[in-house]
Amino acid sequence: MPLKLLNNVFFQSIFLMSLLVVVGIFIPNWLVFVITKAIAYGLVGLGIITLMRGGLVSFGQGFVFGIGGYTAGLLGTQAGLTDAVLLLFISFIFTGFVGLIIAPLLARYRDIFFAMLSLAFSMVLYGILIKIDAIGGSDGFVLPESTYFGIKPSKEYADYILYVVSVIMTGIVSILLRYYYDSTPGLIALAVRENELRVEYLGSSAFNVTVLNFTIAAGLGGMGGALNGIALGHIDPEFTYWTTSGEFVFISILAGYLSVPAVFLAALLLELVRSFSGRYFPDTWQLILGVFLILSIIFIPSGIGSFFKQLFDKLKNK
Amino acid sequence: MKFFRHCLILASSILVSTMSFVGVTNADDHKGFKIGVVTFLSGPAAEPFGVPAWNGGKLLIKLLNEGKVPAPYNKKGFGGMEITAIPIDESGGATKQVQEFRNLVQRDKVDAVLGYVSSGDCMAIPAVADELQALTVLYDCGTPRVFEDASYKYVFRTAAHAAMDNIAIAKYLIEKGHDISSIAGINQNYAWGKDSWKDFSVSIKKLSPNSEIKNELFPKIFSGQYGTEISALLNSKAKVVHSSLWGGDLQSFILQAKPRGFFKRTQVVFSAGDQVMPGLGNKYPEGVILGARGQYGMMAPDTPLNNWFYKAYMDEYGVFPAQPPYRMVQGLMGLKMAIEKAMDKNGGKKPNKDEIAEAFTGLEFEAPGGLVQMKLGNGHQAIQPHAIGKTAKDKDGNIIVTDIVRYKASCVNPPNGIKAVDWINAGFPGADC
Amino acid sequence: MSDKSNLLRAEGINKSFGAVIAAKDININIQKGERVSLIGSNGAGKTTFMNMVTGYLKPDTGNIFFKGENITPLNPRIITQKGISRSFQIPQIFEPMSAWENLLVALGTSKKNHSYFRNARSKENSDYIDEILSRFSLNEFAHRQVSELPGGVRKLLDIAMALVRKPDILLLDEPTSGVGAEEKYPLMDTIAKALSVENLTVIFVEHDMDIVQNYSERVIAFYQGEIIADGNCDNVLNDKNVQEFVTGKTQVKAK
Amino acid sequence: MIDEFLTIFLDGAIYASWLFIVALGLTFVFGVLKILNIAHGGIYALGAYSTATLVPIFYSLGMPDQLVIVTMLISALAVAIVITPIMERGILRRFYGQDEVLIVLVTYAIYLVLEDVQKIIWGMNSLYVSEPRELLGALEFGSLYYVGYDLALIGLAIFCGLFLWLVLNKTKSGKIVLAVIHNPEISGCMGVNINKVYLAAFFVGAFLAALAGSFTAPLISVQVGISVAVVIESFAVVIIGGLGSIPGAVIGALIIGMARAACVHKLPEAEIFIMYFCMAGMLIFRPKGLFQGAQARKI
Repeated sequence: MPLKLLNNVFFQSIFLMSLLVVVGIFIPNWLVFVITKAIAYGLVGLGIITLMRGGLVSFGQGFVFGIGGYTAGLLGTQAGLTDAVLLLFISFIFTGFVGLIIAPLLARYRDIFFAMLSLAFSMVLYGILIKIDAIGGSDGFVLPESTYFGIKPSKEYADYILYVVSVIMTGIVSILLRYYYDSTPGLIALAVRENELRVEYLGSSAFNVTVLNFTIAAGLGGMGGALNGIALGHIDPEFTYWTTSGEFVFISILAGYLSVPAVFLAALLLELVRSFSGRYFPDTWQLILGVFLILSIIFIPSGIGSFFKQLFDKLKNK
Repeated sequence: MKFFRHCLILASSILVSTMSFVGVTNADDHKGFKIGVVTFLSGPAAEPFGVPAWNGGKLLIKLLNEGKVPAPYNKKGFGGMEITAIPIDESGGATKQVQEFRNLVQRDKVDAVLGYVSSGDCMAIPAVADELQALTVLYDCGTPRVFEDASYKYVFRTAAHAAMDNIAIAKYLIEKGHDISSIAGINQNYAWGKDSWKDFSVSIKKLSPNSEIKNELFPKIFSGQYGTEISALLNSKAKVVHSSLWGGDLQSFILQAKPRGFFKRTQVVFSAGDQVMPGLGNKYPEGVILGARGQYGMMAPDTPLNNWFYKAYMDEYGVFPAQPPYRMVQGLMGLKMAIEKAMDKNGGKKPNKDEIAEAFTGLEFEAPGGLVQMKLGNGHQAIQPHAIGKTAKDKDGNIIVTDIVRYKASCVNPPNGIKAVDWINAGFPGADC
Repeated sequence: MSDKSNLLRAEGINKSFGAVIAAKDININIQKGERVSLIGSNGAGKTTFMNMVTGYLKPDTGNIFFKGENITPLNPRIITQKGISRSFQIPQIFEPMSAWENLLVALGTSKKNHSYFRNARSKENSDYIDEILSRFSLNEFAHRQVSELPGGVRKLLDIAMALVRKPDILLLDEPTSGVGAEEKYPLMDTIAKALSVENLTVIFVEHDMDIVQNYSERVIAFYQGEIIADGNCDNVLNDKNVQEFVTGKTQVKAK
Repeated sequence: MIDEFLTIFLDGAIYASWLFIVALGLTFVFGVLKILNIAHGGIYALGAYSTATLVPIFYSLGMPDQLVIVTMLISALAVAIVITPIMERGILRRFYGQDEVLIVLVTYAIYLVLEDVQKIIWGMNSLYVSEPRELLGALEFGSLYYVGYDLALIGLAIFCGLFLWLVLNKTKSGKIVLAVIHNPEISGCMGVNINKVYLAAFFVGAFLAALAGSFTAPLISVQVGISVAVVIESFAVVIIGGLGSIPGAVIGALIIGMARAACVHKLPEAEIFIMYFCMAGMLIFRPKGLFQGAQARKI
């Protein structure tokens, strides 16, 4: 019985969440913040991984990242809605809905075409955002400070509370996602990745599964964007720029599509590499980031998830 | 088992990263004064702004630490405390900068942050700065909205905002009797370009209501190709063409426009036209009216402090300083004065951020570009005197700036409590020229 | 539309690929419960016919009716949902998954799936898949990754996947191709046994005339896109044209 | 009226020519290697830098002015010769046959590296080589003044496009390349050295990128950061025209060039948006671009 409990996704996530919440008390503030940001990026990566299970990679998740961020930001500045939990939730739903609308346009395409069309969508949004002066144009705008169930935390604890909220919400999302992966459409997605036509010959729709995956990925990306905006207190059209999307793809390829926690680890790794190379090599951080990208693609081509799997399999055999 | 594996991975990675960087946070012994300097070190704004600014800053910090700066800056470092500076790249957008800012404050535990060229960054940072209660000096960016739309406790700007540049140019055009019956503009499509054009065109309309506005072009920033824009401007036959382009965009615009006779056919004004002069040298066109966003570089005043700085920079880097190094030096000097004023008050201890902020508010100090007064934004936003000039060739064929007109700070800056754009629209009430 | 006793009816099908004629005025009626084999040399039009029935290819002219409904314009997915499943000459199975998971995917959106939005590995689904596996004698391979399985097993799995939805018509594309001679009969026996449980209509393409003789009641012979013979097994195999163009000169003994 | 129309046409054509040369290499490399090379913009920048370095040396040697064009060609060639083995042989070759999107990510990483390589080699200062632009003098159209060099870019673009098209369709090696584009596996079986074709194609793509940079250098101040806009604009061209299609690149460049010129003259407010607008319109009505046929499904 206890062993069975250990294998239960629900229990695992609760344990992991509490572990992170406790760890958060002891680590310095800046690291709490970096992890919160990594969670935001990881959420978008999780969306890409959902798509990757169905054989697609979106090079334009900046699109949904931006929509989520602007949704949270505009609700905050225009409607005075500052509750972080509510903002994350609304961004998730709204961006998912936007995803559902554009998914049928994209779901017909595969491989590089899908990647490039999604990228084009994000660039169109970028073009629109820098044009709208009412919401700050290219400068973006500042978000009001968040509240939590009507309470505004004091400044010393604001970072930690947002961190806890994001850990819990991400935990819930990860549990739901695990259930989705194990459901029939989740399995069909894996089959679509292998052989789409055969899926059609089994009477299931690759198109529908792709639309569903894209919608979920959009919702996750929106939530990530909202979290990123709330954490930073500022958003700008850079959220939707192609270089931002490139980072998301990198996170998901670094993580591989086998494991959910690996995504967040990959996001954290990228955040740390970027931040520390920017700190110690301000002139050449792009070079370091680029080399890091190439090396990790060469040496762990199927992602951290598989890398650790191999490592532990080896240990077990010894 | 998979579950424990993941826990282990996550926990160990967090542990490793914490432990490996714990040195960074603990190494901080708070004897000297540590500042983060944020400026463009990569991307298109690095060469014209970020790098020369940081060159000026680096030089001044070195000389300050050695105690080789003339009075009133002759005390070593900041009030005897050695200055250490951590340079950070400003490129990557406002969102990235907010994160870098947090890293500087929370991880590196700097005592103050000096930085920001881009208006977008200047709009984003102050909110976070106050939230983290981190002393922040904005040294360059142009937008007037930072202290017009909000007020901050720990944020100061030691340079005048962009309204001054364009008001002064409008005044110059009229005083010098230029034909302003029609004007056109080419400015970048973001806050800086749009604000600059608005300030300029409204000022002209106020001073000469009959002048006609022709093209208002807003190419995107860093586009680098202006062939079409140049054709459109030539077609419009406007008497005066205004531009707030800067850096590579300005250089490319000049290179593309000059062979097409652009500068001979129309009177061009560049509101921030000086910072590409060291790079372009004699390729810079003649007869252009330009500002340097202050009395900087070729339009700097003949004071001992300026002569000292101009020479020190020239000796170190082999080119003359344009506005960016002046502005960073101005920021550093302001910070130094505020710290030393606070130390005079607290008996010579290292002042905390509240003491420095209090001393900074309303501070006046002499910089190479003239007297800087923290008069706007309830003592957080500086005003400074300005100068406008016109390029010409000297007898050796070198480009120089002549016909310089100097403006008092209070002549081209709004008084405290009035937004720049309202002041212009109202016709400059209370201007003291 | 008309005669309900015809489960599948093809009317005046023509199809050409450039200069190659793949189908020329094909008319076929298939009744419920029939076991039909399609024979003909390579390029005779058997697979093209199969692809047209399942909607992968569209005929240039002509229509195909299933249970009286014109299915010509429909795509493979809809046709599968209506009750026509197929297997493939080269097994189309999902390599990184186990045989068990392959069947779970095959369950897909069908009415046989008891838990579409819940965990797909539900008790009901497990029981059903185990039943299918045992029917095809595949239990021992259930949890092995299919990319490691031997050829005959892969063939069986491919057919099992087509059967999971409980179709009305099953199309088998060369079920014994790529399998060693000594394995052919055991394989066909397993297939026949598995299919006998349902009252299925089976159409299969086959080159081995012994197998055709042993496992089908009706044979349709194709030559250059045309049907040159259609009827009961012995008659067709003894037809002079069939012997000349399809099976070669050798006389086939009557059963 | 006629004047303005002519101006829009000329401005649009000049801009389109520039865009076309950049996009041509991008689309050709995609056609052959199925790689959408984000680092294309980085190679463009290297071309500009190498011209800005070599041309002053050329002048200091006191060579006849007309030969400066040769120097510019040589500098583009030099970039392609250096960059091709490093990128294609050294890095990209490891990833052939893998997911196309993974390769896009690799080229993105290379793009990041190239950004800083420029900084390390040439430093932060901008370089100028405006001299070649004075070579062809100026032309007057009505009240307008055009520089001959800018108009010559139109000729260069036409030459590049036509030359590549002729090589592909009229020579034996070109036909081999077309065969590889059509089906690399079968071509490989028939004795075509695929690796050689890939290397050659990448070389041509890199040369075109460097050439575009090389001939743009006299127009601009060559400095860090000139590549980022190039990436996205050439990308827009190939999206509109269809990935891998040379005629598509022509049309895509013309659409963006003309639309942009018309906007600057008639509706300046829309200029910044027009490129994305063209792209969005194309996506909605013809998502694979003008010249992209339907993808065959696999089975």
